[in-house]
Amino acid sequence: MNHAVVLAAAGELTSTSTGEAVTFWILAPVAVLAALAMILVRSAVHSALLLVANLFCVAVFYLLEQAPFLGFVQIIVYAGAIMVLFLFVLMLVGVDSSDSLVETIRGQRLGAVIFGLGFAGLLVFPIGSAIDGVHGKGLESANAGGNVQAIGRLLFSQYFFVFEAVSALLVVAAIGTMVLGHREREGGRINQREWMRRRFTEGRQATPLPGPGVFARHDSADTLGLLPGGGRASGIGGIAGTAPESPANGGPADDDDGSGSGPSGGGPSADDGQLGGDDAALAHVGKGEQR
Amino acid sequence: MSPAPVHYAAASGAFSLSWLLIALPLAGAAVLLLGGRRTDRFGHLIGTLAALASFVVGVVLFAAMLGRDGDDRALSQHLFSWIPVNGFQVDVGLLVDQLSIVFVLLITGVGTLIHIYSIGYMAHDPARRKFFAYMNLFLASMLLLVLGNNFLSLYAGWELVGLSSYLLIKFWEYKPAAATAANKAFYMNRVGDVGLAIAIMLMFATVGSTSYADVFGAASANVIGYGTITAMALLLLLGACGKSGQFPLQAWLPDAMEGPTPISALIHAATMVTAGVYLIVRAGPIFDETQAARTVVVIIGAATILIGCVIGCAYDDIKKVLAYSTVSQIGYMFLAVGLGPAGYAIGIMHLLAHGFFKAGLFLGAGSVIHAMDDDQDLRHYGGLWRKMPITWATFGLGFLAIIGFPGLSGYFTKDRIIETAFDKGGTSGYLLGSIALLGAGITAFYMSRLFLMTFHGKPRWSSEGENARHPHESPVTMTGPMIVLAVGSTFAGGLFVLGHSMQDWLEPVAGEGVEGVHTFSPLVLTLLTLVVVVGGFAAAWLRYQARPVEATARPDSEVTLVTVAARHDLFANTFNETVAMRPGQYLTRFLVWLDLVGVDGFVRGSAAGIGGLSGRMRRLQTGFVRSYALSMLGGAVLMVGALLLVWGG
Amino acid sequence: MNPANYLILAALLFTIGTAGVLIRRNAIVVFMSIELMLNAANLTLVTFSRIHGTLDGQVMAFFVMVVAAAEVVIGLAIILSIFRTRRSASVDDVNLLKY
Amino acid sequence: MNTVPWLTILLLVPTVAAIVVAAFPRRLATQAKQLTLAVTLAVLVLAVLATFAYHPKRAGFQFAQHHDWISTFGISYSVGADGISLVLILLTAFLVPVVVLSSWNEFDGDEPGGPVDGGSLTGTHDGAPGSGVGSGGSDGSGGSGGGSSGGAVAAVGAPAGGGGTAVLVAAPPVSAETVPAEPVAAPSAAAPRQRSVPVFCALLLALEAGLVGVFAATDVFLFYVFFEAILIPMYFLIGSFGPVKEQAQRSYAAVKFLIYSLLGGLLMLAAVIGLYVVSAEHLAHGTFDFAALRQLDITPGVQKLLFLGFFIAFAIKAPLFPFHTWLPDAGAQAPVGGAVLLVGLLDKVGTFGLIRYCIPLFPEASDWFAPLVLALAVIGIFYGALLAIGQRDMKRLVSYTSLAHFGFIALGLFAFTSQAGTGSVLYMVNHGLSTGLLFLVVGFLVARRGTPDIGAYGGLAKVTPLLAGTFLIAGLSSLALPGTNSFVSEFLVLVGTFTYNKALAIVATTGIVLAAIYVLYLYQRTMTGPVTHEANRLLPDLSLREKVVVAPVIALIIGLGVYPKPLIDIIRPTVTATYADIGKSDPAPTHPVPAAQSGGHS
Repeated sequence: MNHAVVLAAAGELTSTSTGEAVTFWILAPVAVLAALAMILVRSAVHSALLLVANLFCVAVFYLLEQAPFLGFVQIIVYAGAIMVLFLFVLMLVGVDSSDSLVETIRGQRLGAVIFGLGFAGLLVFPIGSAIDGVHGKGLESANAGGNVQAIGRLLFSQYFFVFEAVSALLVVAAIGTMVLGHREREGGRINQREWMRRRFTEGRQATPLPGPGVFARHDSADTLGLLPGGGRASGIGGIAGTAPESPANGGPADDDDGSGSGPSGGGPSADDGQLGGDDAALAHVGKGEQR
Repeated sequence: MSPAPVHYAAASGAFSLSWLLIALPLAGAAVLLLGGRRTDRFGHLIGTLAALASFVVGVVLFAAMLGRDGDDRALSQHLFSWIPVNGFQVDVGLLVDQLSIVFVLLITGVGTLIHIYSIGYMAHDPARRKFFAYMNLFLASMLLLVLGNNFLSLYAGWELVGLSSYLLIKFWEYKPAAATAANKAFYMNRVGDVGLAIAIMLMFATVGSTSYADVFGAASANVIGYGTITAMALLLLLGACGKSGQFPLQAWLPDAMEGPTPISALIHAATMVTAGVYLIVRAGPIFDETQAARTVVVIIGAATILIGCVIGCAYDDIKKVLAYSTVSQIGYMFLAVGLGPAGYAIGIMHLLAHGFFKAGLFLGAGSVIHAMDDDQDLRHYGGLWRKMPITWATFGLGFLAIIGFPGLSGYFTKDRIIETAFDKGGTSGYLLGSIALLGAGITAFYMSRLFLMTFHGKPRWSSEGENARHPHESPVTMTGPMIVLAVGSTFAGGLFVLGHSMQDWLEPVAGEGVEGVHTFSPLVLTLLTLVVVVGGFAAAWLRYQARPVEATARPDSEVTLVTVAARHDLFANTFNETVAMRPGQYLTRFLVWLDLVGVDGFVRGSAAGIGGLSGRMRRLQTGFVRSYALSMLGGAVLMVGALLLVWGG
Repeated sequence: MNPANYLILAALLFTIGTAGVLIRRNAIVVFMSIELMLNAANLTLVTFSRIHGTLDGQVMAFFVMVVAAAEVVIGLAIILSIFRTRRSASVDDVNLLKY
Repeated sequence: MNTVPWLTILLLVPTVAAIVVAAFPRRLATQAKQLTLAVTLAVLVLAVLATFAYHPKRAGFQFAQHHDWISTFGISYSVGADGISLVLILLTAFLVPVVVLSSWNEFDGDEPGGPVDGGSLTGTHDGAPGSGVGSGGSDGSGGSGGGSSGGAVAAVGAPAGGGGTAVLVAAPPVSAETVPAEPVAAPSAAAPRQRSVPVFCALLLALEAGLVGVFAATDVFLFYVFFEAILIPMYFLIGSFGPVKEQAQRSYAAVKFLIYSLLGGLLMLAAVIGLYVVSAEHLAHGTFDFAALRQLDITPGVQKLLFLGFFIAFAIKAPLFPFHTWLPDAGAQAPVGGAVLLVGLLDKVGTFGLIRYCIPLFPEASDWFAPLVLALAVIGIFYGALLAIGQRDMKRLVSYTSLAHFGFIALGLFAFTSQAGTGSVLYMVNHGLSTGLLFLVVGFLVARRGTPDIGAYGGLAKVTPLLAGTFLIAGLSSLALPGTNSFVSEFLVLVGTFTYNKALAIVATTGIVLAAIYVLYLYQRTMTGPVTHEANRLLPDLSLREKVVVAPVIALIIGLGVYPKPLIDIIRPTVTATYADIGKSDPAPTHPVPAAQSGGHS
């Protein structure tokens, strides 16, 4: 019941054109600035958050334009799911993997500006002048029985085929992601016995690492916790100092080569390099044993 | 008065055999060429027989023609249709009339004698069979030239004669000089032939046909405009000069002496070089219509007389001297023929006489060269009259004939030319007459010089030492024809001139010379020429008989400018080279370069250009996703802009 | 209130998004700019739906969102797999496919 | 109409033979050659029979046949012979057996000059995977080859080395008769590669079929199809059967020839399609039929464009002045047989096209462009002659001479008088004989001495008199001496041009002096003078086979020189009709002979 009220409120909100204008003129600059900031700010996370702000403004605009369903879907799906997904990937890729704003391709920035302004100009001026003064019929009649009901009716009548196609698309997308995300396991399935053997092979850290916060301020994939010995922990089962490309050599300053395990489970897929390290040691050991 | 309107009766009776005249030597040539090695042993006999048979047919036709009355002696025989294309109907046919039968007799007569002479002369040459084959080919083409009833068959004969002269000049192929001389002869003949070809085309364009009957019919009916007919005549003259080695195109004749001597006698003295004169006389009706063309002919004739005489005095090579004497004698014929209807008959008479004595002289020279182991330098001769009495006698008769010793043929024919030149009247008449007279004098000088240096004076050769010489009289096969020709050269002149026999004979074809007023009475004129001739002989006697002759010619530095010029053919060759040959070479080299760099360069260049362009375009694919995105945006902007322009406006 | 304002706003947002794609090198930020462009498009759709008085615009916008979601999922998966092999998420490092 | 489908038979026999011969394995070389010779002689006999069946007096196309092929576009397989095409078919039928006979053992031991190095035909792919020369459609010549250089690729010879581009020739759909699919012989690595004689014979037969098709087609599209089809066999002939040593130049020449002709062909294709469109506007249904297209009155502007399309293609094919640079290269690098066919027949397609397609279809445009073409022709005469004089390589020299001859032919065609037209068509035949013989003789010299460079020869007249004699006859025919065939046609061209434009004819006539120079200068440097090189001293004279090859050509050269009437009677009516159709008549003589006067036989 309460969402009906909210919907109704959203409806009144839009009816009084002055209210709408006021909201618009407040939120429009915010949205533009957020967008501008998003593309100009160094850190990726900041731009993600700015995008979220922009999405919220647009959501409000939907509400203003008698499209409450879309507004909320925007907030829930877009801001909620997609942006979270972004942040999640950001975390995996490296939170501070912000890139310097120095342009590498000659003439890229200049071209972007020129064509950008050109494109905007083309869109705004001629089309704007064509649309100017058109008030439109408003959606009162269409939304008569409520916006969601109307959309639902349309969705399952006129656009039924499109609806099915899009759902198929989503299924394909999901499968696609799994395919892209999946990685063959190099060695055999590492069962519990194997883990135990690895744990106690010579020269490894047998005891569990100190809990987070004991020494390191945070232990995410990109900024690993500091080990007592001074080296950095390289994710689960990192061995200080012995692994051939041990973390000590520190890859590119801004993102350590350790990477968190893939978002989806499917076996402890430590980052490639690290695993490589174990194998080498294992192989070394293995060879030793067989001989 | 132009000749009677042109009409030819259909050949019948004996005249239907006139095609045999050409067929016999042609068959001879074919048999010898295709026969190959097998016919080597008797090849020369076949050749001579063919020539003799052709001569016999000629005599038969001559006799048959004598049987007919004056006006009915032009008989035309149609053989086959050669090039039938709508308006341009060309048939190959033979025309036997007074003029052509005279030439046939000269060609086949002298030809047969020279064939016999060649048996001896070429006895030791391995390729004798080929020599006789080419000689027969020459006879056939010369006969085609004089017997054709159509300018195009004349042209065909004309070029085939050029070909046979080319083949015979380069007969001794291993000598590079012979090959170049042959090429030069063919090129210069070809230059002349261009003139003849264009004349024939002009005839077709104006008259619609190239046969004698139509062209001369139109000419004598003076239907053709003065300008066109003069152009036609001048073009014919260019052709004649090319073939007869007259003033602008005379450089090739002396070089043609590279060929064996019988060839020099037959082709480059008696027959081929006279083809030009035949052309002018045959095309009489055309030349009658244009005074301008006739003056040009006369000028060229006079100029060539002087050129021939001057150079003749400077050379030490016996054949070169005789060659230049031929050039000047033909100059006389051109002078005579250029004087219009009056001169045609006289020109032909001199031509026939010249045919006899010049061939005789050349054969004599050949026998001398043969005796002196192919040494042609006069300064190595001397006192040969004892060793070679027959050659001395026949050569002497020919010598007397050419300088115009009274009673011999040269005297009759050359004097008439001088007389006709004077009779032309006016300043030009005097000028031409005096040139002819001067020519006679100089001819006497260089011919006496040649005669004395060869046969009289102290022998400048020795029968021992490294270049030992054993002059001996030539075998009978060689001396026989020389004797016949010597006899011919003594009596021919009288036979032709006395009683106007030749003039009346040629009258229907060549027209009647008007018995106009004589600037000098004939008697005075004869005395005048005699004085000049004796003066020339005396000068030669003093110079080359009284004082000993040096064994080697004096270097250019000590010799007068005229002699130096004469030794270099009055710089004719240098002129030809600087004007035509050298620029031609540079142009060829430049064009070869241009073709390689220019035209081909353009082709290769455009290919390379496209290659380069695509190389640069390749760079656009930078690999950066963002630059592609930028170009996409650019494209979008342009598209939207264009759409707005098209619809928005 | 004149709907043209929304359209102009959407145009601006779209252009900013495009500029973002062109300028930024970090794959994820590029991706976000694309999302922004999609949003601008959605806004335009909704505005036109309001102008025409039919809900088709909104349904379209809805479908756009669904497609956007699918696209994000795949996009990020690709970025991750590239990151896994290439150790960097910069768009410019992926430039082997060139002349 | 005549019941016997002569032209289709003449087209099918060589095609089938080509496919059969191509299937011969490499070792059956002699049998392949014998079969090819038999087939080509049979074609010659058929052609002669067809000529007797041909009625010169009757106008229009005889032996006409018409079957729909692609009816939607109005394309039909329609063939027919008129005076011009019949004569050229005769020339084709005559020259091909001569070529087969002349290159009888050209590939057995290959050039006596040197042992065949491993890579003669292999087209060393230097590692690149076999650049199969696949031409679409049915005549895939299956040129796949092993990558290893040593590996023998007996394929038709992908012209590898520099020009190893995979030549994807858009083969026309119906070209079943062009190069037949040939099984890829197993690469036998051991023996030094000889060039496959069966393939050479197949190419010759395919070329003959294509040429007969080009001359017989009376459907513009069919003409175009054959126009392109003859390129393929010629390309392989030049590319893989030329002189052994110059592998790079060979492929350069082959590629240059192909691209040049293709460029022309594409321009023509555009014009052909334009023609179709124009015909669609005028008639109810667009058509390619030549007879119908002739009646169209196309607006002059369009006519000029279409004329250009056709003209440039034909100017490239029969090289006129600026488009000629491919000829010397192709002529020098082609095998002698190929060069004879290239210059003797392939180029004739160009000049044939001019009089058959350019002039009748676009009369006003021909008038408008006539001065340009005549200028190019005259330039060509002098340019070709002068370049011929300056050449060191005999084969290039002969190619340049034919540039001069084509100048004369083009001059005759565009002088718009029946004399000039008949002369130039006759010239096409005569040029095929005289330059063909010249190339054959040069081929004999190259076969004996191994190099076409003039410097290597000298004084051969003494050593090989028969060869020298043939060389002289060929030369004399080339410089148009009366008594040889060329004189009749050259004089006709010049007389015809004279009546049309005096100055032009006079300038052209002076060209015959240059002709004399380049022939005799060549003869002098190679044949006369002392024997300069020892190797020349023991060169063999003409063998019996060579004599048999040369004898008929010489007989024709002299025969047509003395009595060309039969040939002229076939050509004249067609040419007169062609010019009459476009309103051209011979200019009457300015001062005609008063009728009474000409008593004697005119």
